[in-house]
Amino acid sequence: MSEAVNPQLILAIVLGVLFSLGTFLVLRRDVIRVIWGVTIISQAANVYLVTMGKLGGSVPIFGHGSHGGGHITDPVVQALVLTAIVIGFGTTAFSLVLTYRVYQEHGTIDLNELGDST
Amino acid sequence: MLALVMLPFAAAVVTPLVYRVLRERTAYYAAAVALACFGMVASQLGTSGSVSYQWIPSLGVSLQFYVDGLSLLIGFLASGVGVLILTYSGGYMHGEPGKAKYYTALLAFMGSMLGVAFSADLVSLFVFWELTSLSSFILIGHYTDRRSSQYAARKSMLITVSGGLFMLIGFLLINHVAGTFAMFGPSGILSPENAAMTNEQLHAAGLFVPALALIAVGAAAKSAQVPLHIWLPNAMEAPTPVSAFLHSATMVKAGVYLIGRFRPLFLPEGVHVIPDWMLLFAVLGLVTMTITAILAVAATDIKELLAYSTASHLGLIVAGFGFASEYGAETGAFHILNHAMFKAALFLVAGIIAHEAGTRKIKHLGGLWRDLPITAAITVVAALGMAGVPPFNGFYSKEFLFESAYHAAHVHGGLAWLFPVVAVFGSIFTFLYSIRFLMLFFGEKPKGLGHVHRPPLTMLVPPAILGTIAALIGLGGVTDTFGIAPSALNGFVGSVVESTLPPAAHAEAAEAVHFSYHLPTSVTPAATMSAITIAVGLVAYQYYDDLHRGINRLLTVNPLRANWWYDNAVYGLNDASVETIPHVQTGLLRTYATWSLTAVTLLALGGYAAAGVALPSFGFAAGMTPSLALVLGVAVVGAFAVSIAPSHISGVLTLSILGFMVAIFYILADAPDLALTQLVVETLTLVIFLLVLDRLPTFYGEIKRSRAVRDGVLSLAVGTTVFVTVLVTTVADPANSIAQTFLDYGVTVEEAGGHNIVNVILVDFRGFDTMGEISVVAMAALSVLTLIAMRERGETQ
Amino acid sequence: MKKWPVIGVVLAVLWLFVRGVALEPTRIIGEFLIGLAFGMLIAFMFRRFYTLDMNLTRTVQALPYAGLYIVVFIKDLILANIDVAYRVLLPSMPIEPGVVVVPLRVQTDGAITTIANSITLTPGTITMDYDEETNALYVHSIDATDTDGIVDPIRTWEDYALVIFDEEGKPGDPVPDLPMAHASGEPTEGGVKRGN
Amino acid sequence: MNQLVIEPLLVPLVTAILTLVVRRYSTVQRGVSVLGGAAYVAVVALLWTDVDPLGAARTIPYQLGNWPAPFGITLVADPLSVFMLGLAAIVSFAALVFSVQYVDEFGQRLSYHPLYHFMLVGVSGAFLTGDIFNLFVWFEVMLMSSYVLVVFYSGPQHTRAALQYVVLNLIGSAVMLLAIGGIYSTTGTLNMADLAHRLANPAANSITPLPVLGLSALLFTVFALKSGLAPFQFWVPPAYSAAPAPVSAMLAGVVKKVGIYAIIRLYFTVFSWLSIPDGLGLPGLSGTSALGFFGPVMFIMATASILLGGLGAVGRDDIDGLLAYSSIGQVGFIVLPLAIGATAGSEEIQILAVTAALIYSLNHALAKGLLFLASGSVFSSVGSTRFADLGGLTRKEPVLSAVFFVGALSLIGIPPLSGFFGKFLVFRTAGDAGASVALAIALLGAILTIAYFSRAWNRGFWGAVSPMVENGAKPTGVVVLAGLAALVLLVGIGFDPVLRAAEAAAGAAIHRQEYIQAVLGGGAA
Amino acid sequence: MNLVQEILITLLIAVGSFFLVVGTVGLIRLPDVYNRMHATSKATTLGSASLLLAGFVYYGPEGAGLTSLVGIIFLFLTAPTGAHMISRSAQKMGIEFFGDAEWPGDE
Amino acid sequence: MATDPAIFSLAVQVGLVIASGLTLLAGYRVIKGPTVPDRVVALDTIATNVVAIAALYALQTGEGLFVTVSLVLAIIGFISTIAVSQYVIEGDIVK
Amino acid sequence: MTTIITRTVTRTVVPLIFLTSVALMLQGHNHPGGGFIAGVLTTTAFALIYIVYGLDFLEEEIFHRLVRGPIEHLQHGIVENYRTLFAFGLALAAGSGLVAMAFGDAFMNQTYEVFHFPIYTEFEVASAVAFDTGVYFVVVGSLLTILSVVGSE
Ligand code: NA
Ligand code: NA
Repeated sequence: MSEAVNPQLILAIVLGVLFSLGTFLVLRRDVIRVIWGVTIISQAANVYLVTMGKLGGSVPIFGHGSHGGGHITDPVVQALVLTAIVIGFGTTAFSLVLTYRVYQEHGTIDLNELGDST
Repeated sequence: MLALVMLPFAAAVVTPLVYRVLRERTAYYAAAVALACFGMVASQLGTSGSVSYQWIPSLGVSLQFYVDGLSLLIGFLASGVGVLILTYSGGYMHGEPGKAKYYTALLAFMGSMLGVAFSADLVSLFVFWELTSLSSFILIGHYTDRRSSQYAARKSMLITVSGGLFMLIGFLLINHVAGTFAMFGPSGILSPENAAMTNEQLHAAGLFVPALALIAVGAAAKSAQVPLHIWLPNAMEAPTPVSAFLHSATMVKAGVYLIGRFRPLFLPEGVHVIPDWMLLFAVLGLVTMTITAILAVAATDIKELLAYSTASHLGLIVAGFGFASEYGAETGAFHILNHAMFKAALFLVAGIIAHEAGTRKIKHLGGLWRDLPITAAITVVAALGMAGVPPFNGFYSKEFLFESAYHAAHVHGGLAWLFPVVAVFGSIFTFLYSIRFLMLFFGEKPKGLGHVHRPPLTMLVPPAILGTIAALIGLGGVTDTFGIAPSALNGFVGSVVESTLPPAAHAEAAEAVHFSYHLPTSVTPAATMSAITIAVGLVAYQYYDDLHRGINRLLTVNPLRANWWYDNAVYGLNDASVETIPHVQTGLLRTYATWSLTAVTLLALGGYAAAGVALPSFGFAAGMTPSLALVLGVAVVGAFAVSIAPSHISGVLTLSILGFMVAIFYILADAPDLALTQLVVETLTLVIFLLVLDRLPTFYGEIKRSRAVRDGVLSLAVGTTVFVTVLVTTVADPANSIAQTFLDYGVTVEEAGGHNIVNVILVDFRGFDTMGEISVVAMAALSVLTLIAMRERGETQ
Repeated sequence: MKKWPVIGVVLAVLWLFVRGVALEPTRIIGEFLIGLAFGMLIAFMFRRFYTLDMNLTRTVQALPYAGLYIVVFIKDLILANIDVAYRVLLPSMPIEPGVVVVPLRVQTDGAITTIANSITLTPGTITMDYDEETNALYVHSIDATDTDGIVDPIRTWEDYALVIFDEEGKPGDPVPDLPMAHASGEPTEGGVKRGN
Repeated sequence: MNQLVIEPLLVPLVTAILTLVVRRYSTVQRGVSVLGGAAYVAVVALLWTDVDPLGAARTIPYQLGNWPAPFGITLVADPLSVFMLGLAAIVSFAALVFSVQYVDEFGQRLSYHPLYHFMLVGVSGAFLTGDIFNLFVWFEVMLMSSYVLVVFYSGPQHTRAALQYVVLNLIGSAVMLLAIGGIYSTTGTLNMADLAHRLANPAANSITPLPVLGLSALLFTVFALKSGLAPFQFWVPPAYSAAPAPVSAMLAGVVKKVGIYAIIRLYFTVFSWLSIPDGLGLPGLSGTSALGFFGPVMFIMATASILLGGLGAVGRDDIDGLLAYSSIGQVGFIVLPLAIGATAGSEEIQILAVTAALIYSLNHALAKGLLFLASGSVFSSVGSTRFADLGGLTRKEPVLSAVFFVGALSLIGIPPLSGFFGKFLVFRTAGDAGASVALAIALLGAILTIAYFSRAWNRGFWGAVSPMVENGAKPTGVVVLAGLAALVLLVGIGFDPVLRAAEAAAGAAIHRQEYIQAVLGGGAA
Repeated sequence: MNLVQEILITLLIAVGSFFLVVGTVGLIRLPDVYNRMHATSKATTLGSASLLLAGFVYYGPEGAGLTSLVGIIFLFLTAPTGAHMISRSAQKMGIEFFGDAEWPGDE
Repeated sequence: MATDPAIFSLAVQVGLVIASGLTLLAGYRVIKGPTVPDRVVALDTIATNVVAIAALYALQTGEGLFVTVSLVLAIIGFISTIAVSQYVIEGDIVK
Repeated sequence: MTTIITRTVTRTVVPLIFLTSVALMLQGHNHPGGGFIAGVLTTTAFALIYIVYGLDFLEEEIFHRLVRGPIEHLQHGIVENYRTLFAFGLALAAGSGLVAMAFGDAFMNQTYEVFHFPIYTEFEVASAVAFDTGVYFVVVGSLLTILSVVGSE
């Protein structure tokens, strides 16, 4: 198997860039963009967690041949990410509908125009 | 003892009920309570010692009470003057609103004041202390509609309650070194046997000056010492009986009481450099006495005059206690009593004037003796006492002040000579305003002033009693001059003095405190100073109006007025809040996110730096394949495209690239469950996105270059944080991760009965997580429902 | 007989596939029973999706035609892909796109759908739209120069489809002309049309 | 297996489900909801007696699904968690009873009751769990319900506030996940006790624990966000103002305290085991304990919160806004002693510090809960909480005014109300630790508190009677308020047991060995 | 796995990959959305289908092999329908045809 | 496993790299557009590529369960396409 | 409006999706799948029907059910049923955990039993399946609530 690339460095760069882009979007004034930013950030966090389970093992299901170096991929992080994906999905759905309601109430989804501070 | 302190509180609690029955006669109920207290205080006369009731044993806090001269003095004032004031209130408050609250607060105040007087535990002292401030707040704000009442009440609360907090910290410092809150008793910090040790401990811990200063702030705030005196004149917004009771006779005495109380602790014996104590309190007292006397001359309202006068006399007492000599102690102890008598009387007189003449303006008043002869007689005794004219009571205590000032100057020399000079200078102004007050009853009656009614008996008896006592005290000095000493009074004041003496003095001469007072029989320095005061005062009185105007002109210079500083601070704070907060709470999410993410970055990177985590050398660990790298690359490209997407729909679609790439990543990372979940969730998210996008405007939000740069920097910082986090955590390889257990066939398959470890974790090992997770999903549904169905109900809240 | 039990059985068979059953008789029977239970449940739940009764005999008779259809289809599929590869990979990209209207003889939903999807999967054509009023498909062709080349295979499938879906029309019926009145570019909208 | 440990989670969970089931019968639903709230109080009380903070002070683990720690999820009831549960029980029950009459009826039927109880589930879960990922889950449960409850009335102000609240917390959740993932990857465990155990014996588990400092710092930001510490306070004023009064009471009184609890539990019980052998390598930091890093961090945040909260509250023109800013400042007061405790090495000071934070939390929960409910009553009485529309409430609503007064005085720290002891212990912690700057800041903050409450009192309760006064506060609400006010007083007067409970709780947090042993069994630590 | 299987699989992978490439290259190269769809709806679908078929060959007529077949059926059922929906929407949006092509009836 | 896994394994490997690489190209079309249908087509292509990748990974690892992933994706890729098309046509995907 | 082609394919695909989701649901304990994935997959099937046929079609034409009186401000009453569905799911999930407590075990103590049948040799019944089924219903009920509430706007 090709080992020409360094997983840590690549993962670190990829996750760093994803978080950067997510952050950049969170700072925008368009609510939808902010939600994209949050989505990217949470996707990246999930990828990070899976990465923490070490790549290159075999599926964490018994009764299936082990193909990767004899070790089984960490099932715990997968379970955690599953939970996180589901929760993230719930909140994303909510924030999208919230955005819709923000638009209904304010006539805009420009965060700069949502009115004064409290 | 507990009964004594608790009785007024208990009586206060039922006052609203009592009021329903007794209505106007509630005053007599309250006065009866006060009288009972007075009786109980009197029953303690001649006794001393402490009693203790557990309150918070694990904190070492108890309700501990202690009886000695000083506490009895304050106790007598609180209950005795209380009886008179409450009786007087029966007449004064007739027909006024809010009487239930009024008597409740007054009784609670009396209880608090008794608590302050008799508390022998620092914490319980503080408790009662703040309760006096609180009842004062309520009473000053009695006329709740008036702006000026509100202003006054808030000012007094801010200053006295805050001052109390300083004092509390002082107490805590003492507790820190002494390990106890007890003031008296075997381990009490003020007990003669312990005071010196506590003093040393404070010095050793370097906390002597801080503790002293903090307690001084508390005392100064309560006793209206410059520059914290400003609340007292405003406090005259309270009904006059309250002014007489709280703001002249009792509550303001709490501060000087505190100084007297702690005098044995902080005042060392036999020091020939000026001790910190004296430097602090003698200066503070004399400065206050002088400045507020000058301000009293500038007063245009009789209650204002009396208020400044009160501050001035409190300054006198503070200065007295400040002087290290026994004369100093005698000054303080005796003047507390004298001042309470003449000032309470004068306040009640002022109340009669205001009530019956309908005005409190000095220039509108005059020649009142014709209409109010008895009141005039009382005023003569009280005002001359206040002026320090022999043989009236104030004269004697002022003699003690002069004596102690001179003594201090004599002992310490140099700048200490300013003590007697300032004392005399201040006393001249005291003389001036006292005479001015007296002159309200003499001379011509101004034209505008109509017929002045006689006050009801309930309003006349109390000041008469006070005046009589003042007169009797004065008379005692006269008789003593001829060898007939008022021994009971002397003994009592002696016991008060004793309470304020440092322990060494106790040790040397257990019964050395021999208080007596009389008219000067030879030309002593003090007598000379009195003579100068009266002589210069008589001359200067001719120019009273000029002085009055001159001082007022001076007061137009804002920075000279402490009130100007106060108002600027308070309203400035308000303005600062209104100005600043919108810059912080901008209402803009980007501001919030910027701050929060900056903090996240700083903290995390700070954590790594502080721990000295080295970035690992990049090894070639297994797992990364070209396809994985490609997929991650596409994910980044997708995310990048999202951030520059030209429209909502294209952004959403581009975001799906990321979603798909993450799904592939999960496949290649051997996480089929995750890949499935990711894909189904991705699809449904897209559907919801589309459902919502339909209804949204196409807003693209042009990005300004400057913004982009700033946001870019922050984004990079966040990215760097994550980059470092990934690098430092991927190298870790803990030996016995909990995952090992789940990889055990025996556990997962045989015990839990499933082959898919992830699923077994989800529904069994960590099924509780899933329980929470589905709660979130259900709530998401409820939330969407709420968002839509509760629409148009926003107006109701 | 009702249609839904048949669908239930079909679903039970599909269940075996979805579950990826092991090749052991007991497993297969067991899974089939489970599949039947769920399949029947699903089919019953959605029975109103499939309102028609069906004639089992006819269905069986149609099976050979279906097989034939599939063979022809796969042949066309492969040709289609080679065709696409040729066009895409050739540097000159020889394309001459156009849209053709193809009126249909088949009337049932199933037949229309089958033909439409077959068109998309086979050489040079994509079904863009279907007009219910005129019962015609709008077909996009990558090489519209030869209209007959587009329509001919469609007619072949249509012939099979007429049999398979038990249509009224017979293979070889005349091809309807497109009523030009409806070539407005906006195929008319309509409700769910059920052929019979 | 002591089933009581999980009851504080199950009771609200079952209640939430039941209120969903019976939603068509409004009265039944309310009855179920209030009964559920009462049952919650009851099980918390029972659990309290089992843990017995004033006596045996037990630490009772509960292994979910019978899987032994650290493999399954463990719940842990100890004096610290029952203290927090007690606080939650009181405030939540009061706010719930208040809600029944206060909250929009349609809204109650629609979703209020299930959401309210789910919020309690999240709160209880966070207080009880001994697992960091499970903590994340309960945080999310709590947050999700709070999102909806903030936006409950769905108007312009509400949607805007919720949007900010949601987005910040979504970022927070991602950060939390990142931190938890990193901690798991570094230490190989999610169980708090096990984590502590491994951090204490890194070599035995071949752990390189250094990155945990940065990761725990990352995690700290999440707790700071939940508790509204500066610079994470931004969501607080809009959210508290937007939420229905009883929800604000819950948010300020209880939900915020979850962040505080997490800080105490994780940093004092768990991460304090992390030692940096070469010493902290940033200027201004010293020592080898991870707490040495968090001390200054907490100090800066607490200071900023106190000043910002105080300054913000002084200039507000409505009660809700004032209370919200006040909450920012008060959380600063709660964290200030923790900062001192983290910096101070001595166990004695640490216990004192945590005790101070807990007592302050308790008072803030009671008093701020009371004040938000009072603000709600003011709203239903006047139709506004803006000072410009108020005035003369002492005459129109004497009882309501009195309870507001009590709440305000308690926050100011007037004895013998419970709030006094909060301030007292904060001062004492600072004094005993010789932290003079902290002392000065606490003093300044206290003075600011006096300033803004006296202003509120003058403008809202004294003065001319406002013409807007309409119908009068609802009686049930006033009874609840009076009860809370009485409690504020009672806690102060009967402070000794409360203090001992807080001390036991602090002891449970600081005596980490016992915690580890109780959870992992005798072999560990 | 026997040699025949192996060769067949390798062949199917090659064919599948080839058509995936064709589909994607077409997606990039072809001039408008309608033409691009020709590439993707046929080539990419066939590519994936042939990889699934490789799966069938690999696993045989049981287990995942059967599942692969269902996958192929789904693919052929849904891919053209998707293409139909997209082209219809593109046309309704008014996206111009490349070259001389025009919608019948539009003059 | 395979009698001579080398060639087979190489084929799978190459196939995976090709399929992954193609997502980049298709991604280009999603980003570039220019029209929404273009993006949808491209996204659909990516989805189909993912089906292929899952199938290939099933071959690479011998884990049949990855075929399930590809099956599910074959089902639901369709839904997003329909949804976006409806969005483009009607503006309102559910009536 | 969608074309016959789409509608017909939808009719064909929907039962298949259901079948697949049931399979995923049941096999979750031993293969990839489980309540959540199955639930979302089921929901996508509904979503497909909603998109292709409109919101009311399912209730009125397929289930022949009278849509309950709508919640205020909501045009469609179907939400009510979905709410019942996720409440039921929650009850099932929590209830499956509570059963263990009734036997004195810890909450969510899962057990399983392997039954031997004549034709199927063995059939495993795990209490975890009850829990997972609860998850399934919560997901379906919740997501359908969201879809139909937003869709009916
Ligand atoms: Na889970
Ligand atoms: Na598709």
